[in-house]
Amino acid sequence: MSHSEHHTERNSLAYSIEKNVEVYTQKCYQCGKCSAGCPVAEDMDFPPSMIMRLLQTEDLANDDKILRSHSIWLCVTCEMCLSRCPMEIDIPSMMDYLRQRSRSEKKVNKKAKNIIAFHKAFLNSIKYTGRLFELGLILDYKRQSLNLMQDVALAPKMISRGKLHFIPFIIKGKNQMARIFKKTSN
Amino acid sequence: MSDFEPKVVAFVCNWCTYAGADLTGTSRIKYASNVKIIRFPCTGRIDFMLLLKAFANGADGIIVSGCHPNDCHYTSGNFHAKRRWIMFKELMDFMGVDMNRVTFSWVSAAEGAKWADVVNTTVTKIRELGPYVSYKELVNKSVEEEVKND
Amino acid sequence: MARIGVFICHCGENISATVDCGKVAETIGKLKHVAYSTEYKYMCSDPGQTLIKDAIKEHKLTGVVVSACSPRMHEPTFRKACAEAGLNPFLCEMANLREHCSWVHEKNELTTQKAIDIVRTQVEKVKLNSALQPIKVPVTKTAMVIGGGIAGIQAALDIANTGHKVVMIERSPSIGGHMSQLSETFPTLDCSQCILTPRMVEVAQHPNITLYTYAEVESVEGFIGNFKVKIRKKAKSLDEKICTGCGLCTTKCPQKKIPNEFEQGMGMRPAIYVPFPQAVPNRPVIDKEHCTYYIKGKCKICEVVCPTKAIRFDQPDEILDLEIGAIVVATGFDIKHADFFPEYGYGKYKDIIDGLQFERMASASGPTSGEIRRPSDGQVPKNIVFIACAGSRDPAKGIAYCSKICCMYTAKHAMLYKHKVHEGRAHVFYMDIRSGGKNYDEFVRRAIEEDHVNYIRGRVSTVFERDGKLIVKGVDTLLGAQPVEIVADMVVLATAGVANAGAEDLAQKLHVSYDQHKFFAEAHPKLKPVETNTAGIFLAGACQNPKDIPDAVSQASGSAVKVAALFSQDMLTREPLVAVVNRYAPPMYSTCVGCFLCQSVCPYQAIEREEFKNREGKVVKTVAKINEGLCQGCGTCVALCRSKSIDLLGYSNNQVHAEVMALLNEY
Amino acid sequence: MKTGIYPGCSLTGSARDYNESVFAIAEAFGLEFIQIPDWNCCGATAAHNLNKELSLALPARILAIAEKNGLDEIIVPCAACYSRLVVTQHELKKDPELKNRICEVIEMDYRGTSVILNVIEWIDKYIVPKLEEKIVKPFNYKVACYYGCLLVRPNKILNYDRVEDPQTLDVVMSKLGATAIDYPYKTECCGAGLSISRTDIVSKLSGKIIEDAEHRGADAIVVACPMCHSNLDMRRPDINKYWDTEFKIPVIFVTQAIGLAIGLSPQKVGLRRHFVEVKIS
Repeated sequence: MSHSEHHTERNSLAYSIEKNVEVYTQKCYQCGKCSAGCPVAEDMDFPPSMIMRLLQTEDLANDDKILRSHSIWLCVTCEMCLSRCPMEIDIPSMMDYLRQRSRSEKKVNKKAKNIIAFHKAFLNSIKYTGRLFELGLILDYKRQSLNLMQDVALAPKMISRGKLHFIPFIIKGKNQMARIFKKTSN
Repeated sequence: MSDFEPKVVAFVCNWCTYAGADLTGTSRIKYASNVKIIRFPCTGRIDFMLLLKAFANGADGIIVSGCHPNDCHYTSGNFHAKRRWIMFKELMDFMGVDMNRVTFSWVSAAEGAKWADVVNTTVTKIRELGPYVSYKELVNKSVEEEVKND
Repeated sequence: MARIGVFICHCGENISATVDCGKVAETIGKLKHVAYSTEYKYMCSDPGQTLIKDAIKEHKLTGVVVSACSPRMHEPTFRKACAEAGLNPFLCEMANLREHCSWVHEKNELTTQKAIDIVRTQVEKVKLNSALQPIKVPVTKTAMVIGGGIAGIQAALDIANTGHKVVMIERSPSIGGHMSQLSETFPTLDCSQCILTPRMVEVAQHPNITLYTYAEVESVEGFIGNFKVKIRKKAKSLDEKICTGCGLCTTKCPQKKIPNEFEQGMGMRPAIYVPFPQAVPNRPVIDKEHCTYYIKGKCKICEVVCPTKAIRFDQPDEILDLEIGAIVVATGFDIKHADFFPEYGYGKYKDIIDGLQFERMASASGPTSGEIRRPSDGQVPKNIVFIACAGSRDPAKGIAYCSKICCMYTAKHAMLYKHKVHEGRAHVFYMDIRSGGKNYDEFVRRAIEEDHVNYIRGRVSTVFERDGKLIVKGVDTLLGAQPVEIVADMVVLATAGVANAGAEDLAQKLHVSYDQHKFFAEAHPKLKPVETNTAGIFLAGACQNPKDIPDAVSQASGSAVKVAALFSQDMLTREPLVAVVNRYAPPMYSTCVGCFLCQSVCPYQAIEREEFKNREGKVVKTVAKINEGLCQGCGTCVALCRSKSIDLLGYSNNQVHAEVMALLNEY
Repeated sequence: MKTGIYPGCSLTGSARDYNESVFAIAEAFGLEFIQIPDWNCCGATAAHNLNKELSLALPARILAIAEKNGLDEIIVPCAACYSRLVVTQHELKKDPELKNRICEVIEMDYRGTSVILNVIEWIDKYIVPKLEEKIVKPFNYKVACYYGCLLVRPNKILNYDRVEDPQTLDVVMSKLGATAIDYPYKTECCGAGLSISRTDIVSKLSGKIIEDAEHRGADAIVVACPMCHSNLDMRRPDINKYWDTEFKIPVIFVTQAIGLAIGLSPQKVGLRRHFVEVKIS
């Protein structure tokens, strides 16, 4: 018998997490070890164990809080929570899922704007060339985030150390890359 | 084939698997109702010729289940059962009995969920294999011939 | 002509909710040889049993099938009822409609059909049942208690005080167990040794108790009332009768650097040693693994200094054969050493210790004479952190179950620390506080309210050392899962209680079952908590699961009563479900061909040879014969017998054949 | 046995120093490997944050090309790429249906047969056996071995070293003559992918890692991941600003330490490209 059958609230986020990433939120017994070891817990609005608790309520208002939280974007997927969790709950996979849900439901937290801008700039950079073009990434990120003055000191130093290219390297399979992006854009 | 309800007979020992199946009940774990249990004191008691009789009389599948190795209530009954089982299996293979239809497993008195699992897996498998007619036909035919010869 | 009565029980609604009991009773009633078939709400109730009894008389039944719950539950009940109505109890069988049918299937046609099939098999079987008479066997009125901790001590004293003989076997050189290591006990804070040592002495002096320390069970054969036990008395390298226990040898032994097991490795002991000052018996043993003489062939200083010349280097292990009627297993528990938890730094940092080490430290007779001091530098810790559930309730790295005693001993440790270091700060990281028990929760509240122990709800993620301090990174889940960092001087891990090393091995020797954690299994989780599934073997204390002292002692007394009840009978009756080798009139005698393959597989040595002689006294045939006192009815010989000369009463070839046919064939 | 290398994007840009040292020691030990032809970016954090399928397709293309070119094993010096590649291999093995879908996306066959080695596994397998005879300048320093997240986690999938207090890098460094200190920050996170978008958090986390290493008297932090390196090295000014400190401890790649120990020049192993001056060579 699958765990899902125990759920009463089929609209709940916890239910879709079970279905999509096979993480059973009811396994969490709130010991808090994930939050204790999470490097970014201090900066989160809801540390990982709190996210688990909110999910367990299967209350749609709480689900909404999660999708609108800053926490899900601050998670750096360092996997510390999973490696120490006594119940081996795969919080990192769950976080990936929550981020994608948050975007598809257009509930992205305003404070996460820069983080998403960076991720998008990153993917944009590889979408057309196949490989990361770091200078292009920085410029595109600045354009998306409007943080024009950020890291102005960094680039010249990188250039002087030969760590920043001016021209992107374009792989031969660039058309194929474009198709990969197209086919996976849901 | 969808309305085929396999007949599965389970030969189980009293101390481990029978008690394990009791636990499945106490835990209210649901499983397929096709399996019917025959209780033995120990798997060591099971005469495997009985399996052939069961097949000849229309069983589609058989489960033999007892205590885990080293857990036998009678010290070593399951060990002897296992040894005889290995011999018997080869003999059956040789005779052309479909050994996929026999599940040999260990279910302890504490493994209620496992019992349900063994039953369901076996029933699903037997459902896929379909009714076991070939052995029955073979036996009946030879009986007929014997009768004729008399 | 068989006249079978069938009684279908609804079990309230437990059966009738999914099985159409009326239809079952009706269908079965139409079967050949079924003289009576009925249904009733509660067959096991008094009116239910009366119904059966009346039917037996009224319908002259020759066999009864009660279709209700598992025979493991109520077979004795119904057999007794039959006996009371004058029907041989072995002519009664049960069809398991509850555990094997109504509880595991949905309500539908197939389920009712399965119920009918199950009842039919038993009807067919019971037709072939024969009236059997119970077997009587004598009882050896000597009990064996394995393990000399508090549970074993209590059981031994209780049994001995009923006037029966007890043999106590203890693996280590002294009795006392873990309790002798403890400082003070919750919830009263009385000194563990003060209450335990008088009991230890009582065991040694009791006229009904024979104590073998440094001894282990080698093998167990036989059955209830008649066990044959071999024990190995390991050589102590000493003549106990001559030794006065003066202790001179232990002070003169040049080898002094062996980690002291009693002090949990926090002190050293010599190679010839008494584990602790209050040990019973207070006689040393030589640890052959570490003794210089045994390793290098030279030394013998103990022999030289011994005033009574009691040292015996060439003493061999001794094997004793004992006749035992009942066995109490009280082998106790161990703690899971915390090395499997690298994030908590146990074993890497000296100032991280486990609960048992803290007990030794807090004990007045311990390595620090009762002062709480850091193992690294001997300083008194000003800030101490206790981590509960360090291994328990952790399926990933530790064990899934709750070790039960840690909440209480952690509260006690924090309290003891505060009593000894008034200005110190004690923190406890916990997940839940499980303090059910008389005066237990009050005890925990006292630690919090009066001794100001800082309880933080949350688990610790990691502990590491920095500048001689221990950094404990935890979380306060009651503050929205805020990370908490404590700079501590010492950390105590409440490690899980686990089965003793060797428990599995012993369980196999005793033929009793054990669970996946290697704890001994009780016969029934609620109603037979001190029995095992092997008759005549009982459990006491933490060998069953982690337990505190009061629980261990209660269970020990419980098992003692079970032993006493057993010993109150001179003869035992046993179910006559035994194997028999057939007998015919001469010159056949039996179809047995005398191959004696059965003898080689019988686990109970129950198969004997019987010789038949002719008039001249010449042996004409030798066949197998089963000693019904020894046979336990496993039936392995039956399945193996090539000439089909052996059958098992109650599970005869005919009976099982009839069952299989009933299951498969339409009626 | 044909060995391939997947350098990953960082090694061609911000981690050129790492790339140079990998190739320099490979040359010194006579080791050959084939660069996976026309490799693409693995997608890094961005892909699995925003699009799960993409995060599997990008590494799958790399692995499929490697297979097509008959590469039995692939060295992945970047710990982040290593993690993405291994996780992809694991996910696709677990779920054949998903594998088929991904094969369709990348328009290539994928079987999952290549063995993926991280840099320390590569060193253990090919360099350590010949190391002793080659050392001319033992690396006599106290080092803090920093593994970061992705070399050891998720441990159930990577199955490499122990997840708490790992030892493999410590062992390699001690073979070079270094003393590896007890270092509790070994596997704490440096902030990784937030380097640009949340420099403040990276500065905070990386600062703790650096502070503890300096505090314990390490002469250098040794890393095996270009992301960790850029956060601990390139972000040093931000870190010092955030904590109001003047941390000077250099951060070197394990491959650079090997290079120096076998007598390669600091230039050759790319030390001049570091932001924090490496005085120990």
